[in-house]
Amino acid sequence: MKVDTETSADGTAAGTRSTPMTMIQALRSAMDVMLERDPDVVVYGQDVGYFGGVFRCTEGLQAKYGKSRVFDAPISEGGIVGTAVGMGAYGLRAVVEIQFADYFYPASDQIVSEAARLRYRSAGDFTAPITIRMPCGGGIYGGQTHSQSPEALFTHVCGLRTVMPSNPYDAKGLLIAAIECDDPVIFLEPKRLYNGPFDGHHDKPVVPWSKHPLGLVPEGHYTVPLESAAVFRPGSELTVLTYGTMVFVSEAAARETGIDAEIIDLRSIWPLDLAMLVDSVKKTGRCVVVHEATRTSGFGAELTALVQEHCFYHLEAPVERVAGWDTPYPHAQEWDYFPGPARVAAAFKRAMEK
Amino acid sequence: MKVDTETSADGTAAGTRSTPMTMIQALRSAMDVMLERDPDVVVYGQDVGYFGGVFRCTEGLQAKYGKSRVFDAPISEGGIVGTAVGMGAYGLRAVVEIQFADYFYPASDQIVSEAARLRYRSAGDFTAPITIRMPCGGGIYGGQTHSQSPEALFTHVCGLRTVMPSNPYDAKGLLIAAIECDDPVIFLEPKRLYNGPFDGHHDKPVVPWSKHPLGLVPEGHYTVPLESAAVFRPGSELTVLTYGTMVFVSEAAARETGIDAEIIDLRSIWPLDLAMLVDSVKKTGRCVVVHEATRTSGFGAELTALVQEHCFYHLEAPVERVAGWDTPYPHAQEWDYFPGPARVAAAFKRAMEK
Amino acid sequence: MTQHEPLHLHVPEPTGRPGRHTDFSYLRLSPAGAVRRPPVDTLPVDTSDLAYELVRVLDDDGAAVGPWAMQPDRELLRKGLRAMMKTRVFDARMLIAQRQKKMSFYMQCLGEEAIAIAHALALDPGDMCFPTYRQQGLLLARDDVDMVEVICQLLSNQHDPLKGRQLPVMYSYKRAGFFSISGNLATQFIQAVGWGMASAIKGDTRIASGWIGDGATAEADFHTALTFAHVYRAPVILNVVNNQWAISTFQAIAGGEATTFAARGVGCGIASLRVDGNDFLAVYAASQWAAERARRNLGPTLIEWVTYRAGPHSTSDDPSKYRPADDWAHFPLGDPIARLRQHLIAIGAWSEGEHADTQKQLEAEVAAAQKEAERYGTLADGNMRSAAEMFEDVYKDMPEHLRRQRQQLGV
Amino acid sequence: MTQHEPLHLHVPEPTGRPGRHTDFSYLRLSPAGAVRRPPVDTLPVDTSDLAYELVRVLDDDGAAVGPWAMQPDRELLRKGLRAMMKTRVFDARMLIAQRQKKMSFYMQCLGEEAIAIAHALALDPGDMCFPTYRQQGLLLARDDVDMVEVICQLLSNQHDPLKGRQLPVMYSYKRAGFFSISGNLATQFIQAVGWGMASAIKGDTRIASGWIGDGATAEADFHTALTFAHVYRAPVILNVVNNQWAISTFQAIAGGEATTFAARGVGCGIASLRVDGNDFLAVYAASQWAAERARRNLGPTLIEWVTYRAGPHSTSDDPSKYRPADDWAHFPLGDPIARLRQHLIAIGAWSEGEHADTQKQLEAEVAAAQKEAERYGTLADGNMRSAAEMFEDVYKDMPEHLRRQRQQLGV
Ligand SMILES: Cc1ncc(C[n+]2csc(CCOP(=O)(O)OP(=O)(O)O)c2C)c(N)n1
Ligand SMILES: Cc1ncc(C[n+]2csc(CCOP(=O)(O)OP(=O)(O)O)c2C)c(N)n1
Ligand SMILES: [Mg+2]
Ligand SMILES: [Mg+2]
Repeated sequence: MKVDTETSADGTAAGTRSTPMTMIQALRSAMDVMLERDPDVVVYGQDVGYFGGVFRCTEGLQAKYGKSRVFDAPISEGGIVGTAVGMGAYGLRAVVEIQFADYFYPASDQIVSEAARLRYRSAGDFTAPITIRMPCGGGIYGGQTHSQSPEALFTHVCGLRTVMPSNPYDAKGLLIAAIECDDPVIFLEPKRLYNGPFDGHHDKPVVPWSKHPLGLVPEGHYTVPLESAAVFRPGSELTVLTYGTMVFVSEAAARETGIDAEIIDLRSIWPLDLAMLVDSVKKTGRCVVVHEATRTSGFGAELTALVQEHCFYHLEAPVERVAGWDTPYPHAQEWDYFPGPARVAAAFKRAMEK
Repeated sequence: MKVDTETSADGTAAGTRSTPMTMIQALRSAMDVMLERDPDVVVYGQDVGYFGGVFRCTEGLQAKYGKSRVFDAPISEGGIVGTAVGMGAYGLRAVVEIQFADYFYPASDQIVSEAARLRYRSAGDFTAPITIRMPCGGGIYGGQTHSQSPEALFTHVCGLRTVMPSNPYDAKGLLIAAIECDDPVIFLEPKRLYNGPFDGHHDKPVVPWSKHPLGLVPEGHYTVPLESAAVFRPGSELTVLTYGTMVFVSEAAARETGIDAEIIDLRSIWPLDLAMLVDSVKKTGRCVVVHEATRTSGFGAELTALVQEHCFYHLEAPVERVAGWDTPYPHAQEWDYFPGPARVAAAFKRAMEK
Repeated sequence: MTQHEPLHLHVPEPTGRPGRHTDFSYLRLSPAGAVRRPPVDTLPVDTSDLAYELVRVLDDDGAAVGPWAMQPDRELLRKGLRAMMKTRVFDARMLIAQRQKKMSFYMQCLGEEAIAIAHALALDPGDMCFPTYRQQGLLLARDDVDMVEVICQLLSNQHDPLKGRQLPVMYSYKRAGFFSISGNLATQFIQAVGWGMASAIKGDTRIASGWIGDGATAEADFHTALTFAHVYRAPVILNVVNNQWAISTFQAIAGGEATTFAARGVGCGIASLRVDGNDFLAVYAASQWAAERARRNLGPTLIEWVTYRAGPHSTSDDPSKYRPADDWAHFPLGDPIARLRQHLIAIGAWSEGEHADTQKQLEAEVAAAQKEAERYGTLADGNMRSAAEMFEDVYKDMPEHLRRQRQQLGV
Repeated sequence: MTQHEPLHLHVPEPTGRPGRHTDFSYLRLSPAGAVRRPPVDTLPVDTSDLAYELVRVLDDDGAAVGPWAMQPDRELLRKGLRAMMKTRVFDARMLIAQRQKKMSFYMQCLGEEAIAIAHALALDPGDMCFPTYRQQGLLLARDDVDMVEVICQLLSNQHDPLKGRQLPVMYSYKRAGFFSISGNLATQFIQAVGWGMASAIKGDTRIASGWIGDGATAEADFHTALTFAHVYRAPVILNVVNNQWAISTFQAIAGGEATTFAARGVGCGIASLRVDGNDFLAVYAASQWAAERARRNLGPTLIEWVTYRAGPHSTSDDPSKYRPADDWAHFPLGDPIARLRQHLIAIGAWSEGEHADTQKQLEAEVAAAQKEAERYGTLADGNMRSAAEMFEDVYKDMPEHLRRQRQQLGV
């Protein structure tokens, strides 16, 4: 079972009990574990203190660790990240929340010009070991400013690590790895997965995480290493490169088309586990890249470029991209925008036909 | 000759005299023409008023058009773009300067969440017909914060147009087209080309624009249409997709390798002239993508993805990417970073060998 | 080098929390009529005291007192009361519609009605407001905005003028001087300044009015707006609605502790007032004063409106988790509708009977509008604008790649 | 609706331009000794007057007068004078080296030496400064920073501690309490607040000192720093160096017209001072006052240092294009070195002879350091760090893709 094989090399999770958790609970547990283990960890952001966050990811942590370890911040994403960089220079590890990924833009100068560059420009004199959590993605009728998936922008910025879990187990293990990492990490949380795996069929009832094996999460400390992808579903006919919510959408498409797709969940978007991707595509000879973000210059472009660079002579058909349309995320037409199982299935078929 | 064929359909340039201009002069001339023709055009930014800009692109314009049409702004990129959006809502066309492209980040929320989205979210009730000029690129020992080429980030934002001229003729025609365009346009100016075409051989003397046919610029009004690429050098063996400074670097590589490369200057990076790209690659069967920006998730990734999507069955070899390394732009090692003719030539050879 | 105690982090807390009453003495109040009214051409630096005092007109008995009591005509006041009542009725019904899932989301302005409505009545036609999501009063105060159309936006239906693209309440009404609302906080504040600068550049006489909440003043665009408005003496009113809360965080987390939001204006060289936002007459008088300054090219005015967010932040919020449930009942500046009603009755321009009749009539009016709007669909019944429209308005002319994508969607 | 004149845009102008002398009466000055010195635990709102006055200690005769005259010990003053002279000598030599193309770029702090140097001497070991590119005095005031190494950074040579990656002057010296300088303006101001917050969170006693120029105060991070410093009462000194210019634009374009930068602090609830930055004793006294406030957990202090950028903005700038050539000669606050020298001579702690000797000795010292540094290479001779190092420090551990790229470069 996946959970066991993923336990980190240092084996710290071995022996701790596992409990069913939602992704929200898993993320909270990761912060809880790290606040407990490392006195240099602090957690803050808008509404994350007393209230525990608009998605409740930090609920109870202020009561447990006190107001100087877990606290509310002014509505200034730039200030939140800017202070985190300063705290990093001091020696703390700040874990900050941007309430919605759509709101990271006011912090972009601090993220790109500061956090990402500090180690380089000071030749290691100062570093910014910070973790920036942001709920991302659509599917909750959030309209164009509560639905974005900006991961591609971060992947163009050298010095950043960008991560997106697709399930509670990975969420906790990756968040702990991110907090322990000495590089700045952008930690994107697909909010449509907070409470259960979502396969894109919005008209069907949602299955909770408690019914899914990846909802079983060790209570203690463990990590899912950065730069490691996972084979979410082994297969032989086609490779799917994806992450976040689209892992489940791709699984639905495989189920519905009967195409034996090998679905690779990147988990770490950049830097990534290139070897696993390349091996899979060389094996299947066909590749579909799937993400929710808008298509043009999305991370799917980089994945497509990498695949054709590394697997050109193995490819039987062009790499297909399935992505959000190149429009803002509309409110009412959300399900026409969302790249659901039908669109993914159509791409599978195109890739198989050729 | 290229200049003639490029004259815009409305023919307004016909009959006006052409003069040798540097790119700086051509840009200034574009603003001059538009300030003269359209009372709703205003020009502002840091140091652009009395002084005329740190690169002198607006020299003399305040004296000519007065302080309420051409003026200095506080050092706040966010405020500069934010006021421009408000002016757009009123009915003006603001042409603003970000002193270096490296400094656009504080304006990113206003660019991405506001200028790019305003027409869409208001269903056309309000628009932001603004032009944001930014000098970009390296090669002047500017170090990591005076050398960046952030075009890829803009291309991932739907609603924006991103343009980068490679010569004075195009610079003027494209800038006029940008100012007249009702969409927000990011206008990137490769500062290494301001005074002359630069082929990447930094140790050789620079040739001024007055010695180059594309330095001959009509004095009056004309446009180079957006979304139109140009064949900078026709060829049959290999297609090069590039823009800005790298057009000349690619030309040098073609000269030095003797490979008959067809060099396409995108001019409009996004939305782009896909047909011209596809036709050329289908003809040559080989493609090299060249840009100065960092490689990962650079616009080269999107170009590579588009080429393999549209020309898969014509490709004889994988699309090669030549780009800046995935590091910040270092100061002392600038010429090891810059993707000069040798690196481009090596890619040409790799593409031809396979 | 002296020995020092260890430092510690100060994290501000509200005085009240669930189960513990708020001590509102943190709010510095001035008695009605006590604060001076300087001439409109006063120097910004000379408004320093006004940024800490509180301009009030209506006293506890509903009498209009002091230098800011300007006796606007009775018809205007009656219109204002009616618009406030209409807004409250509208909010209440839309909340129910949201609970019925006819719309995805709603935001009310309960307790803050006086601010937007009195302000709207103090502006001239052609002026442009850059509101937040809590200034529906700016629209509902006007006779030229069709309530049915407004509700169609909320329902994301066939007749939604924003083509289903925006969350409910994110209206855009250029012809009614109401700028397109952004989901990103604070961005409109600097845009308002830009609009005002444009008006000045063109030698126009129209002015801009920008809006922001206490919480959002921490964003960069608040500062940027103050800086640009000051530097270019832009004809703009900079409204800060301090309703004490930003979702779950108290105004001290936004920087309100031991200072005021108005004081930030003075520091930036902007004439600034702190005004009782629940006092219709004070809002009207202060708005007029600021508008006159702007229109006479005397530059921007920042006004902090002191009020209270009586309801939840939005339909996604549950304030009982972070503040006393009955907090509004203890808020010292009361209910703006009750206060104006008391005044109008006191001066003989209104009666209890008229109030009850108006209430009934407004309820019927809103219900009728809602009914009509629902004929064009609701979010629940999926009767909405076509998916093909999703690809429009990204650019003025649709580029080839969007045409291709629309085709791929098959619409 | 009254008829109004057309609006027009106000664009501030300096009083002087090339060929026209500056009228410095726009600068509000206070006589030396005239401004009160409140206790360090004063309330921020009670510093309002101090934000508009100008704290000065040295009078025209070089006497130290008034409540801020604290008589620091003579050795400290002599050290300060020597450090200012060293900084000026250093700047002058590096300018020449730049003209000789040994380095790509240089920025001097001519005329502003007192600020960084007196401030550095008022801090404790372990405190952390977040400087701009114009605070080389913070480094040159210290005995534990090797001048040869500093010059190696400027020359981008083999021994450049920043491995050739940064523009000259963008130093980083963690061990000397000097944060890595960013090319992006203002970013360090909020980082200083974060560092101070961290110190408070850990119960430390060290404080932070953030720096920004008048021009850069228009950036978001200035506002953000004030907001966070105020909200959390961070132990930080917020220094605004108002040297009247930001490249070609006068301080009024940054928002200095008819107000002060110090006044912005008061508005945000921060104790604020406006201080003569060319008066070494005033800088030292004000810095000590602010440091004591921070260390006693009384919160942040904003200090506007009034000074004049005597030289070009950088080696890429030509100020004769936008201001009178001899502007500095008329600046009413004089030359900080001349003023401290006059004071020390007046109190018998210095002499003209000692001055001349020191000058000579410093010139020799800097020349020797430069000579040694040049042995390790200059930008002109290309003797620099290897290209392979370009790929290091992007991440803590080099990811595979950078390894591949390094290999591709063949280094
Ligand atoms: C840039 C950005 N950050 C965060 C949010 C999430 N958010 C929406 S409303 C809100 C609170 C705003 O409070 P305030 O400004 O006081 O306005 P009020 O709701 O009280 O009217 C927050 C944090 C957002 N919309 N935009
Ligand atoms: C974000 C950003 N915008 C613009 C610049 C370009 N720039 C460098 S220094 C400078 C002027 C700064 O003036 P001021 O803050 O007064 O500092 P001073 O140079 O006077 O010390 C400008 C505009 C920059 N470095 N960063
Ligand atoms: Mg509020
Ligand atoms: Mg300055």
